[in-house]
Amino acid sequence: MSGAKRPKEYEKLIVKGKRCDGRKIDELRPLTIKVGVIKRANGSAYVELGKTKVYAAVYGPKELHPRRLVEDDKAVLSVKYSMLAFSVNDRARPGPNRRSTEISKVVKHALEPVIFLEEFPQLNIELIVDIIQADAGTRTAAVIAGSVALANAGIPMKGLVSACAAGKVDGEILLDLNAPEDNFGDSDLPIAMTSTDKKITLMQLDGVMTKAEIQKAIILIRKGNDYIISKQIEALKGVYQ
Amino acid sequence: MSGAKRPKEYEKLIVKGKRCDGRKIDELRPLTIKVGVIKRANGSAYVELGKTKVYAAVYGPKELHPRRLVEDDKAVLSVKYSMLAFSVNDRARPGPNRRSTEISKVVKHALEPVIFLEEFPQLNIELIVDIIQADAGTRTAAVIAGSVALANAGIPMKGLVSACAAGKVDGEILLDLNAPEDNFGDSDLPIAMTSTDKKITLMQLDGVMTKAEIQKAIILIRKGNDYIISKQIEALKGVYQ
Amino acid sequence: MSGAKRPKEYEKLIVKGKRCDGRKIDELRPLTIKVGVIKRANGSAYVELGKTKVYAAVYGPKELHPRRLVEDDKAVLSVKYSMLAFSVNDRARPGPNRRSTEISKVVKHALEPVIFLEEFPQLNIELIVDIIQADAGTRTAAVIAGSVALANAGIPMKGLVSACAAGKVDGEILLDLNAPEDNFGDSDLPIAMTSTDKKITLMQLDGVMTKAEIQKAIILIRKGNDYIISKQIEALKGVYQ
Amino acid sequence: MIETNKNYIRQNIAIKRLDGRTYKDFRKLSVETNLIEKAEGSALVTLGETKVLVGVKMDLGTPFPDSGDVGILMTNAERSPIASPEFESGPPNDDTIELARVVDRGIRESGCIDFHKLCIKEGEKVWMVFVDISILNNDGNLFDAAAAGAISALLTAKIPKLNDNGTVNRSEYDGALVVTDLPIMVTTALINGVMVVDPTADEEEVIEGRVHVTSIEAGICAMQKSGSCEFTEEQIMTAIDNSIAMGKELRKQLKKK
Amino acid sequence: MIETNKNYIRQNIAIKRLDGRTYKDFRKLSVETNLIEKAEGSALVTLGETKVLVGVKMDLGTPFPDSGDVGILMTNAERSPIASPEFESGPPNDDTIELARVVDRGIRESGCIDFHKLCIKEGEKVWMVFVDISILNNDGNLFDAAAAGAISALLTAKIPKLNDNGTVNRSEYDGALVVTDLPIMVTTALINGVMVVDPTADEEEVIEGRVHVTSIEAGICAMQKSGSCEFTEEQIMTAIDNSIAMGKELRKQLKKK
Amino acid sequence: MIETNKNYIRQNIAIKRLDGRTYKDFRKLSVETNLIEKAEGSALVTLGETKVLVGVKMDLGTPFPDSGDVGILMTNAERSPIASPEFESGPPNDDTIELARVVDRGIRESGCIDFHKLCIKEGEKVWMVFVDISILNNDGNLFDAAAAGAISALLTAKIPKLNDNGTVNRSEYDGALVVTDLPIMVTTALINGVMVVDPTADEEEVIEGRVHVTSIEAGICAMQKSGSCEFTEEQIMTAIDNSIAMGKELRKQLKKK
Repeated sequence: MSGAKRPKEYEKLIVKGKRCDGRKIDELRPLTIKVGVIKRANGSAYVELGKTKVYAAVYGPKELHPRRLVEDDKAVLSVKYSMLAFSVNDRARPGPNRRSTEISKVVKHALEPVIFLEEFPQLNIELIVDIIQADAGTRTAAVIAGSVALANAGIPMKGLVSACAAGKVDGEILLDLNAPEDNFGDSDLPIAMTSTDKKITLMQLDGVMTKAEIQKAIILIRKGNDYIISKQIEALKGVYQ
Repeated sequence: MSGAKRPKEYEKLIVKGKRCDGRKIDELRPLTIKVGVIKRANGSAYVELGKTKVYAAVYGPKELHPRRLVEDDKAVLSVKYSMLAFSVNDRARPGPNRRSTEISKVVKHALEPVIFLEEFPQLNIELIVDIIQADAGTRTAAVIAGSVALANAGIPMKGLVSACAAGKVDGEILLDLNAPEDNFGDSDLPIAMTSTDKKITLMQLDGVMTKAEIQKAIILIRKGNDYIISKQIEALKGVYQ
Repeated sequence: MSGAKRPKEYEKLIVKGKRCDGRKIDELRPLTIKVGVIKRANGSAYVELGKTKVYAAVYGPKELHPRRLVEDDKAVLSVKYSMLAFSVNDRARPGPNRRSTEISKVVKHALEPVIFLEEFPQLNIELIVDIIQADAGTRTAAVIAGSVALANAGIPMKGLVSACAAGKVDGEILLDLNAPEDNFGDSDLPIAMTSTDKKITLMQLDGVMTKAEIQKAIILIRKGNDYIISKQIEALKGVYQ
Repeated sequence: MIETNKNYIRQNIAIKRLDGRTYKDFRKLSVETNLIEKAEGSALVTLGETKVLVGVKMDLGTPFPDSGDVGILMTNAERSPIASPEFESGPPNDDTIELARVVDRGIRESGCIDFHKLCIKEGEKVWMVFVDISILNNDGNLFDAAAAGAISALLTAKIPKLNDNGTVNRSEYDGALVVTDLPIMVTTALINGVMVVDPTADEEEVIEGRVHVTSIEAGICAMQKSGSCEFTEEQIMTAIDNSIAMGKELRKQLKKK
Repeated sequence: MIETNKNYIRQNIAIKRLDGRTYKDFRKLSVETNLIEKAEGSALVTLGETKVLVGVKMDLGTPFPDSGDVGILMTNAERSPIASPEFESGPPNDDTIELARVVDRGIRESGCIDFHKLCIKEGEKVWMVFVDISILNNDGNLFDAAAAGAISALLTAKIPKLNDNGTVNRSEYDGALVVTDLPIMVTTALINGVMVVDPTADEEEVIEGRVHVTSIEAGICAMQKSGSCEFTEEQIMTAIDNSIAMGKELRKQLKKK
Repeated sequence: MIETNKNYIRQNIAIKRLDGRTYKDFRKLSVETNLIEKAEGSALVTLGETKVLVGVKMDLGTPFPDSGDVGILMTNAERSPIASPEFESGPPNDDTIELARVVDRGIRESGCIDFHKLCIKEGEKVWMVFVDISILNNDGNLFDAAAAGAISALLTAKIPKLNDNGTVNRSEYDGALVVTDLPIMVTTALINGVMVVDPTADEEEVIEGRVHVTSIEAGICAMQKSGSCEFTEEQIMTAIDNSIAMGKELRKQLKKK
């Protein structure tokens, strides 16, 4: 959405129904999910979505500090999303910034609706997401990995949460934008959905779309999320085999 | 007092007893005081002194955090003076700086002597002053607004505090310097006085003056403060009409 | 160890067994130790080692804040090493940095082994070291001064700690490197030792040495530390005369 | 607010709100511009009792390495403790950062400013447009008030003249900042199953979540779901419809000025 | 300090102080200069048991946009925890910031340094004069000790040579920093109705407020009222008289060096 | 860990460790490189269950004033709370700073990189080599894992091409970063009088202190004593011997890749 000039190789992002990385309009990037990758954590997951690579770990339920953040009737879900220094083209300064603060918040809000937080009053469930390589779609990958890590940690939940984006590029609505599509396209609409009743727990839009286009994008995203949830369940089942 | 070169328009700051903005030697800039301008606050005031524009709000008496700052035998008056980013020519970075820290302190010390702090042991009275436009005299405007906001919040006080400055410009002692007089003059002496017995609760001097000149300046300041107090009382009375 | 180009005056750092400041291979720089130099402190010391000048003060045993740092079965030794802004050629920004954080830690670890910390459970012994001029060897000077300040404060200890460095310069092992030797030499090995049984409580190495060279350096350092301990004791005795 | 009041709001929200509005009513929004002469543009927005002051400052800066020919928009919000007993001093917290970023996105993605026109020398010098949002009184729905303030302040903004030596001369102007569209944010909140436009501070204590939708003439240009609840697709569409409808009205109102 | 001692000080202040001085007596001030060879100038001030070390460093910098032809004075103070059990680690607090700013104003407003002479290239390069104040032992009246230290260190300061390529060469000097006047700060504190010069740390525990007055030959160049008390105009004039009188003496003493 | 387990470790350390190793055994170390395509070099080190990810980024910078003709090495470590229940969010604490500085010193002092070759224009522009260490799982001995990761990532690092206008082009490369030696850090810890190589997280709860020794072919290039205990000279020599022996093995293993 940056309006940056396109280099030659990306002048046309869709040629005969094929995207620059060979995918179809409604095709996700290759998705890998691994569970239990961080031994010290109560639950953990590794997600690769194309070149985007993400680790997530869950610690808790445990005591919450500082005490003034404690909620009397439920657990707090603390989410810390961050990008490692070398995960992007130009080195990122370590430590939280405005972008990571916002994404931590929307990821938290994406996952809270499915967790039975009321079962652990006054406690803290900590979810840490480290982006080790960022190549479009880190917030949706964070939701996918975070949801699996919570399940792996045995946190009681009414279902999983999956997430993917769709966007408008060269007049078409495409599923799961890659980096050039994200950089040179018109809009990006990441949406997270619950596995149980497909309700929306994360939604952001960058760039112009009509209401009809948004509705069309949501249809694609529903399909994408169905597939992602099947992969999340598969990965979780694998742990117990 | 900066010793900066004067642009042509300010080569002479006093011509035939008139100042560059048309005022007489002992005349204040136009002063507007409004009360109760911030609904969520317990008390509030808006002050315009020439182009200097200031909001002040009082919250409390209320609990004080962190607890180690609590005083057992009286309330604490917490003052936070700050200039909004767009209040000055070159954008100011938000957040406290050395200048605002010092002014917060002298404004606090200017107001404390008239407040019956001992009536609210262990509590906090919070005064916030936001400078929305700075054009010379922000600390004296902060005292004027702060004093009125405290009264509007019903904080028990033995009187009001008013404040204005006088300074030496081109060999003359002038009341209430405007921005060019402040920038190209010789000295600036802001003084706050209690309404009851005209004692001095804030005083700073920047620039060279003899003792006799200081005494002459204080005479002007007394007159200015008499007028300001009448306007403060008028504004407070207006609330109840 | 910086590999910087040598200016002409330092092309040869050892000429006929003499070093650039006239010292012999195994000779320390002139050492001055004063005790009780900071009246408000419970104990204090001033150390001059060549042009390196250091103040140290001890406060406590006293309450420790924040409370989460308290140790139930012993006192905490808090060490704060810092270099004053004007202590170096290019002004140093005040406040802790990575270098001072590391040195504070190694100085703390150098002194803890001789203190009977278990005599003051839950309390804090605070050691502050301010480097007023830095000219090679500030960490060893900090250990020397810190140890004397602790003794001057009456903190029970099983002995003193002394410290000095040796290093390899132009193929020779030299005791107590000065600034040009430190800058243009091959390695620097600062070591702190207890006065009682000459055990090692601080050791760092920067630069390449063989095991045999390290052993040779330790022999020099032992001699240096013997002399330093005698000066520490002399200074402490002086206080009571 | 005590628990009985919260319950009262929840139970009556579909019929009538505490201030008499229906769930579709937006409070009266008024805008006063150019009251900060030192800013390149400014607007004081009053939305019910909510008051937000926005100032625009223009300054010279270096472009980002990957987009050397475009100016820079920096949107910043401060929750001064002046505005509410709940606001504390200190750097912006996550709520304030979200506010600034959602307002920023609405402006940026609307395309209302052609940032290529703010390039002075490619790769070296561009105009930075600072939009500083300061909250003076919080009676709810800061997002919509801040967004209206930001676009109103930008609409009044002038570009300072450059001196021959390349420095900024703030006493003369080189014309207005060109703003070609009017992005309007409209927030719909979820309370007890009802989607309610423009919540007050009292209502914000009982809302389960919010959908912030920014619209321009051509469609929607930014959205943000906020709060730890779920929304059905229908609820999202309601929020979008609210934004399109209310956006049309407010664009008319703001254009008139 | 326990309450009975505080009361003792308050009750006897008009007659005799704990250390035997009358209310007009300044403690012995001694200054040792140039003990920090790495600094461009330095001074260790001892005022009674109060010890303050001040160093001056000169560095290259860019002038402020609105005053491109003048050098920059930066005065900074640190309350190292070395100096007192009450001092804590961390960035300067409001007391320390006030100390630095009041000392700074005394030097700056005295006109003792012609900052135009510290301009190297207009609009591009000027000398920055860093005055760093470090407190070694706090036995009261840090303001006057720090001010005496600052001006003493400046009096000894030398300007480093510039290399041909424009960098600083700190091993050679281009002459002394020209200091043409001697601003002296004298503090008078209010205790139980009595105006007392140069308070000790014990006295500072019972003072109600202070007036810091900096004088030069030609008059007063900076003042600051501090503390949450009221002063009569007469009390302010007493503080001014003290500063004029004591300033004359100290200027003589410091000039001799 | 409960006290009885700690005692168990202490008492049996000379005979057998919890994981069956003798006090001289180093855990299996494996290295996977180039898994971060966006980094100029990268390595994921697994040492037992300890996992450390290291990335190398190259960027343009200004050299330090006193060494205008050499590139700059910046080594940084982050203890992400992902890696251990004991790690907290926030800026690096003293343990993490020590870790980064000891790894940095091992690389720097080994002379394995000729930083003069990273000078682009003397006094103006040099390459900065950022080595960022990120801990993914802490099962003890982070120092050795981080050092192995750092040198492995450097061994795979490529230097980006410079565009004609002097900016960095990260899609093409100008050859590899030249690394001429392989500094290896080996840590020996003191437990109950026994010097134990490569402690686990459980063992780290009972160790009294550590000696970190980095070796190259030619000798020892960096050492650090850590922890509030005393060491005899003999114990230090044991740590040095361990490092020389284990260093030889690991250098062989890492060279093979």
